[in-house]
Amino acid sequence: AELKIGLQDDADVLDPAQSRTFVGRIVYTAMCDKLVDVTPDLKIVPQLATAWNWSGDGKVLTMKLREGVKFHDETPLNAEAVVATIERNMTLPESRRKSELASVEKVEAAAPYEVKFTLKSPDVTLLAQLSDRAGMIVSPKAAKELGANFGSHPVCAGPFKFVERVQQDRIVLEKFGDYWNKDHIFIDKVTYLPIPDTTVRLANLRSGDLDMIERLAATDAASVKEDASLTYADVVNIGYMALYANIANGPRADNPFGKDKRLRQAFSLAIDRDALNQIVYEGTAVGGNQPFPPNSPWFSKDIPVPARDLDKAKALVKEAGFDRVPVEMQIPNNPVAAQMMQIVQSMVAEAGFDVSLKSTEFATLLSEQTAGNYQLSRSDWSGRVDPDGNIHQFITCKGGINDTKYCNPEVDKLLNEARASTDDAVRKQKYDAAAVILNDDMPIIYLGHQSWIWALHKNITGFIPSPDGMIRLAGVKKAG
Amino acid sequence: MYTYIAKRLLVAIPTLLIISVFVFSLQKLLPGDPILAMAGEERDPEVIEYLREKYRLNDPVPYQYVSWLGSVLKGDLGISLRTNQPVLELVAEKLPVTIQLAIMSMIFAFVIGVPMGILAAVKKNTVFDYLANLIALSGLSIPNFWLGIMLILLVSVKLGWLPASGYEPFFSNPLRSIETMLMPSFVLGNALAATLMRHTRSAMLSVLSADYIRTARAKGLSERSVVLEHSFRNAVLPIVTLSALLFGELLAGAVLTEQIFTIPGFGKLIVDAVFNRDYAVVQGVVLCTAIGFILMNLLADIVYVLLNPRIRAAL
Amino acid sequence: MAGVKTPVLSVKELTTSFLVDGEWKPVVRNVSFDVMSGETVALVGESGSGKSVTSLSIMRLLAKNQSRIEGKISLNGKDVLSLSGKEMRQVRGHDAAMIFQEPMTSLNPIFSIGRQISEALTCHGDMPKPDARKETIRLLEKVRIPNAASRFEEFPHQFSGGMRQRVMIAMALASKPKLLIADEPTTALDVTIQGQILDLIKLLQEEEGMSVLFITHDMGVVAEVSDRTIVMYRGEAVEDGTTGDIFHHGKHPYTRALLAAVPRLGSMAGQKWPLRFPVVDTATGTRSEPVAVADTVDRRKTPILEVKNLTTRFPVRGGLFGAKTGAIHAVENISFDLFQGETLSLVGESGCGKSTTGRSITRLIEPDAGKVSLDGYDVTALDSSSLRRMRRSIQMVFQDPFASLNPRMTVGAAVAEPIVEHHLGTRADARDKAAHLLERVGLKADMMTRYPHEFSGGQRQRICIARALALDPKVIVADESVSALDVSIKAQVCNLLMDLQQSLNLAFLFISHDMAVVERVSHRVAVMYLGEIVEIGPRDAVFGNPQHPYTKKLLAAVPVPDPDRRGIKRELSADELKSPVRPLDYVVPKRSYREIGAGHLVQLEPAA
Amino acid sequence: MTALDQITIATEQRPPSRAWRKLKANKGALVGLGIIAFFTILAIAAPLLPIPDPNATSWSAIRKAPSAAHWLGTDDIGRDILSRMIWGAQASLMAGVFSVAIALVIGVPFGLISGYFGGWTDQIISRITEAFLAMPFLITAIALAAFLGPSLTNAMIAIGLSAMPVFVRLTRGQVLAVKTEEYVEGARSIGLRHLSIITRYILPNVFAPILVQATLTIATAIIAEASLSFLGLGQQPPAPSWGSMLNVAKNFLSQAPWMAMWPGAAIFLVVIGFNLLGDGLRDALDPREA
Ligand SMILES: Nc1ncnc2c1ncn2[C@@H]1O[C@H](COP(=O)(O)OP(=O)(O)OP(=O)(O)O)[C@@H](O)[C@H]1O
Ligand SMILES: Nc1ncnc2c1ncn2[C@@H]1O[C@H](COP(=O)(O)OP(=O)(O)OP(=O)(O)O)[C@@H](O)[C@H]1O
Ligand SMILES: [Mg+2]
Ligand SMILES: [Mg+2]
Repeated sequence: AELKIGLQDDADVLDPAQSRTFVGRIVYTAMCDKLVDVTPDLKIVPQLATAWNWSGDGKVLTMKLREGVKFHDETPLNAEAVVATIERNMTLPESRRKSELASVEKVEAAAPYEVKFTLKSPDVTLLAQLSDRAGMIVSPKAAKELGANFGSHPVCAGPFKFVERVQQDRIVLEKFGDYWNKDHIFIDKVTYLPIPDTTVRLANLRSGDLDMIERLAATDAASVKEDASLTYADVVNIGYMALYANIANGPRADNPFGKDKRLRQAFSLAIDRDALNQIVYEGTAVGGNQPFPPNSPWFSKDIPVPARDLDKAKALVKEAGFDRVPVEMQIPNNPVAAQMMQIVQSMVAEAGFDVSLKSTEFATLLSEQTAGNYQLSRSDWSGRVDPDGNIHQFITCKGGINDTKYCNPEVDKLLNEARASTDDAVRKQKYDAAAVILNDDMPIIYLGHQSWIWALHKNITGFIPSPDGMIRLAGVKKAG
Repeated sequence: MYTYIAKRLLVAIPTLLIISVFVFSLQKLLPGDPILAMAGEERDPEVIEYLREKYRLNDPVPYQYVSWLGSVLKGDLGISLRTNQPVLELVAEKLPVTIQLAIMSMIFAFVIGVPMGILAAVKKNTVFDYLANLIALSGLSIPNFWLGIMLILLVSVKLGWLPASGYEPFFSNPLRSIETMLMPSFVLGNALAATLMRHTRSAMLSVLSADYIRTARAKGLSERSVVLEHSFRNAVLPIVTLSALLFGELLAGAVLTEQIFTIPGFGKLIVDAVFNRDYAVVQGVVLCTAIGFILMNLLADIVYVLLNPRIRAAL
Repeated sequence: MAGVKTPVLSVKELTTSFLVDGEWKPVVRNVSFDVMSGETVALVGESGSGKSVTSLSIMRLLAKNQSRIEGKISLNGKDVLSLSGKEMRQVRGHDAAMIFQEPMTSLNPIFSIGRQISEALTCHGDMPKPDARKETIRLLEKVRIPNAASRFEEFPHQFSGGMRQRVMIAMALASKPKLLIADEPTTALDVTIQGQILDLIKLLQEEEGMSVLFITHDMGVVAEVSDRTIVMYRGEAVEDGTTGDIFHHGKHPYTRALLAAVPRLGSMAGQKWPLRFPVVDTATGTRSEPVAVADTVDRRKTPILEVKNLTTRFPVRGGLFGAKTGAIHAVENISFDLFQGETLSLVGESGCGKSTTGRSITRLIEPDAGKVSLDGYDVTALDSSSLRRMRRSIQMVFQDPFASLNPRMTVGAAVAEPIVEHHLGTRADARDKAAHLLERVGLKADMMTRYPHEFSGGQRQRICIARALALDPKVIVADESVSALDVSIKAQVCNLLMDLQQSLNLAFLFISHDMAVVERVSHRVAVMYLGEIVEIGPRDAVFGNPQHPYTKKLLAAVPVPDPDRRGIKRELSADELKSPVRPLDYVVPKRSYREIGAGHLVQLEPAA
Repeated sequence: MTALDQITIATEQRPPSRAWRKLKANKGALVGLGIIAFFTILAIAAPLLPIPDPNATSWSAIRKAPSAAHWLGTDDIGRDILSRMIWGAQASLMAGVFSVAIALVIGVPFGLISGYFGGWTDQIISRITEAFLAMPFLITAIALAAFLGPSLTNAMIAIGLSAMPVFVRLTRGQVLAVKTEEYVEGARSIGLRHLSIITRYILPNVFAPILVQATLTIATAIIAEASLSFLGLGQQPPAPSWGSMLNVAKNFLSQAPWMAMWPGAAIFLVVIGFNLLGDGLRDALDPREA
């Protein structure tokens, strides 16, 4: 059976070491198996590694590998191959995986089917990193032959192997006959087609040109649910939607909104997150005030998502010594973001904020945000399995993508400690403590969490929505 | 004739140089850091620095231009920053798509625009003329993205007649290929038909009042022969020039339509590349479309010359 | 042309109207006439009198929804106005054929000559293609196109104007029509070529025995070709009679005005100075006898304009880099001078370099060599600002009064403009002077706010003259200034020029190919041929005693407005114009001149 | 005075009034003028009209079909579409008119210079124009709009600059034709300065076709603003323009078809209006047309 999947974008280079797009990861899910995988409830489970354990000081991770696994080019997967891949990820000049593996000191083959990671300092998030691109093992033979050009013909150990790619048109994979778990694969061929326009994507599904689409527009949810020939699936994602306030990033930070946390608190209080969810996302999203969605185990129940409180917001504005506060907000130029921010604009206006919107295409928005040339910037994060990935690099003083340039040693301390502990209870406590401080300083105003929404034809069964937004094809069947 | 072509090609060289400057300055003109755009969500500083070096972004601008031009002249358009694919390969991959789309659109434009223009001219100031103008103008005033979506919803989803999008290479399955391109080329052709119709109409009007048409009538020729032979064959000259211009524009101008129908042609390639700041692709492809545009104009001039005995003899 | 007296064409009470601004405006009213078989009838009248509309009505070639034809037209026994479109197409070509005024634009530029003629044979479905081809070649030979067979595939632009007109005639003759309508077939042509075409039509008519309706406003042509003449005036046929009658006993004042204004070559014999034209009032028919022109030339002074060895060439380019491959020797080594109060005429056939001479003298074109002194200054050496100042002394009046005024500028502004531009006065001064000048040329000062299109051709030409006078020039170059005008208006404008010469002591360089007018207005005449002056001298000497063969040929070609001389033919030569294009290595032969009489020089034939 | 001179050849009307009279006689042009006047008046009078604030959102009236309260319905965040249509007219008409004005102001002088002087000046201007023409319109516009930063003004500048080369070409071609007219030579022969000749002789006589092209380009520019809006580079939210409304509406074609219908119809009408007017102007300004 052939499966055609409509994606929102075209993937970038198909090399797990170099890739950076979300849709790229969707393709890898079918093509490249990882050392470990994630379940829909975000538990880490074996994939290419069958078992693992941490040393007592949390500085050594040993993994047992599955035996009898072959890459698509029929070379066997063993500890050597894993070491080669991880080293490649750490040393290839073009590699985008360096920061993910920054804590790794060295990686060695302890036995033919056992690898040992030695860390510079304790880092429990490594396991989560290995559940994604950093942990995708590629054929050492192909990697050596193609080098940085591996993406032109990727060779991994996943259920499907690469057939062809036409940029902006399609990526075609076919079933790999020697896949270790081939009994669970019921699809013979997968084609991914990038169709950016949501209306058109749905139209293609309806007309039968596609079997399945990702990121259905929330506004189309109702009509898909009504459609007897289609199946609807959604799940709240692990990322977030947020507004970054320029706290200390360059001269433009020097404004009341960046300086006075009361204004940011007032701003947040003036937003009716439920209304946003209803109007823009037809109830498919959830409101939020933390880097994790309310259904996440890491969400701090002590700080519930605030209801709109205009009086309090007005009072805070007054307290800060203002009547009206001018704020410039840069937003990405896609229609949904524009719709949402226009609503926010009119909501906060009632509390005394005169927001002017600056709609900017994404590349510009990103560089303005990095350069600190903004007051308030809408920025979303696709989310990581480990909570650290949703917070550490954004909030810590030296965080790689800390564009607000918020810096609080106390928060840094808490987040670093959370990273080092292998005990989830300890970690949770640290994150809760940080959440309290962040909710007060509010460098980032969290707005909520979107859902991943899929629509499929009725004859496609066995698809399990996953909060990481991936499309896992094991178990998926196509009838007729 | 050959000297004429050679001369025209020589004149194209300065034009291409200017285009190369335009195209290159796009990179400097556009805000947004290309490296940032491709560093990924994590934006690893080490990677960023490496890429900056690799793509020579730390060199002085004139130096960058000269070295870029140098490799372009050697036939090397660089590689896509986003997918590492050589730009030349990308161009070769998209060119057939773009050309097929352009040709089919032109066919639509001609089939709709030219007969309507002729009739409107012959029946000037009658109901037919007004109607033809109205239809043409509606083609001109309906944005492509809108018409495209409407067509998909109607033809593909409601009626299920044609595939909603996608592309099939012509030589792998010609019928299916034409089928997939039918709607997008209609959308594009429809807009062009308006321009074509209006130009055909005015060219026909001026020819119809020419002395030699009166001569043709005085000979006792049938109206059909007067209109289609004597008039249209003369009126077609400006239309040829215009179509080359339109065709040239189609090479890169079908952005929105390609986007709606997800046709992997030049337009979509360029726009995506602009938004991703994939400059090697932007520069390479725009340069290619510009060359295409110039070649199309040259072709039009040659056809013009061939159709016009007066200039033909002068060469 | 004795024949059976049955009318081939009979027009009864023809009224043709056009839809103008939603109203039917008749432009031809109640016109009736017959054309007998084998007869040639001339339709004459001033421009706009409805001649063309009448002929187009007969052929039903007017735009259907914008014109209305009433009355009765029977052509070869058929009631033209009641025929269906299809039947009418059969009539066109078979019963009547037509040739038009503009040979340059009346042929389809993208079809070969052969195709266009054979089409006339095949379109009625009565001749197969190969036969048509043979017949076409026969026709081309008949109209004396040299090498007819080999020119079958050639295109109109490869033919000269005269040859194109012959092609038109061949096309018209193709299906042996009973009636040939010729609408000003020679107006756009040179005298020499005009002569050839007229002879050709006469000859063919004899051979084929067809009737001809000949439309023209040239009375010389009328006298030469027609048996009978119909005079049209403002949409009506005011007079109809044999050509002799019309010429000798014309009754309608307009007919008389028309005839009075016709210059007759040779009528100036014995006249010392230029002579004004007599003017007949078209309303009353009273004729005012011309007042003699006083002697205005003073040859003792130095000439106001001296031209020495003037040469102007246009490069002919070709090849890859547009390198020069040759040159058009438009003006080649010419010398003459012009005195105050004198008119020097420059004559010669089309393309011989007359205009280029005029434009080189005023430096509208940069001459390649030679010296031009105007009022003592060396014109060829001036920088651009002195050049603008020099232009005050020498002004031009162009051929086409329609084209030589900016259509979007009032005539007042047009006349006042040079004064303001040269800072010769304030705007108010300029306006006053413009008003004065307009009155000077016989217009009213209150016309200053009108736009050029609101004037008649003659009035427009006067405006151009007024503008030329605005800067008080000493010399006026009049380049075909009266050629485009109707006879009667031509006379008026010529009279005006002579008046101005007398009162302002102007010098004219009068460029024209109309020999009869030239004879009337000039003191001296220079004949140009292929860029060179072949004969120059006092008017009576050149006209009375032409020496150079080309001068003789030119004079012989002029139609004589005397019906009694009809039937006399010139020798028919079908030779084409020689080209002034020369290769790069062309060596200009040395020319020498022989003095025949006082100031009468003739170029000697090169010894070859 | 002779008798012939007394024939009054034409009416006493001046060309402007004559053109106006001819325009008035042209039904199509009048309809076009009417449409444009209607939208222009709406656009100008927007602040005075008793309509809701175009940016006022209402969460209880999201995507409501046309009704007595909202004549044309409401949009995706509960704004009154009628009011947004009226305010949007301002942006869209301005996008059309100003971009064309920019194209004219820059393109026409270059075309005049290029055509009139010829030679090297012409070569340089022609080559640059050609290069501009060879650059895809939307790419130039996107690049310029992105460079200048997204805003309606910048979109207008971008569209104007991208449309400019066409005017250079057109003007140049016209000048080449007019330059050989006898009256231009006449102007030279009375010793006029180049500037006077260009402004008084050439420009007025090449303007008619340029004007016609301009009205056509206004239509294209309105659509181009819609396209730039589609790419997020036109009018900035929440301010309305027809293009941006259409752009948002396309995501709700099945849920709220009226969102697309009104701006679509308005663009269609205005484009037709400008084209009818353009046709009428061409006829009215052409002295050969009766
Ligand atoms: N299509 C038309 N619509 C309106 N008026 C017309 C049309 N054609 C000719 N006329 C008018 O009819 C009158 C007669 O024109 P016609 O062409 O018959 O003159 P003509 O005698 O042939 O003059 P010429 O010697 O200049 O050729 C003129 O006043 C002209 O303006
Ligand atoms: N600007 C030009 N460029 C090239 N050739 C030209 C130019 N002007 C005139 N010629 C050529 O120079 C020759 C003389 O032309 P000119 O106009 O002086 O003739 P003319 O005697 O005035 O003819 P006509 O009676 O037709 O006005 C012709 O062969 C013409 O083709
Ligand atoms: Mg006529
Ligand atoms: Mg001349």
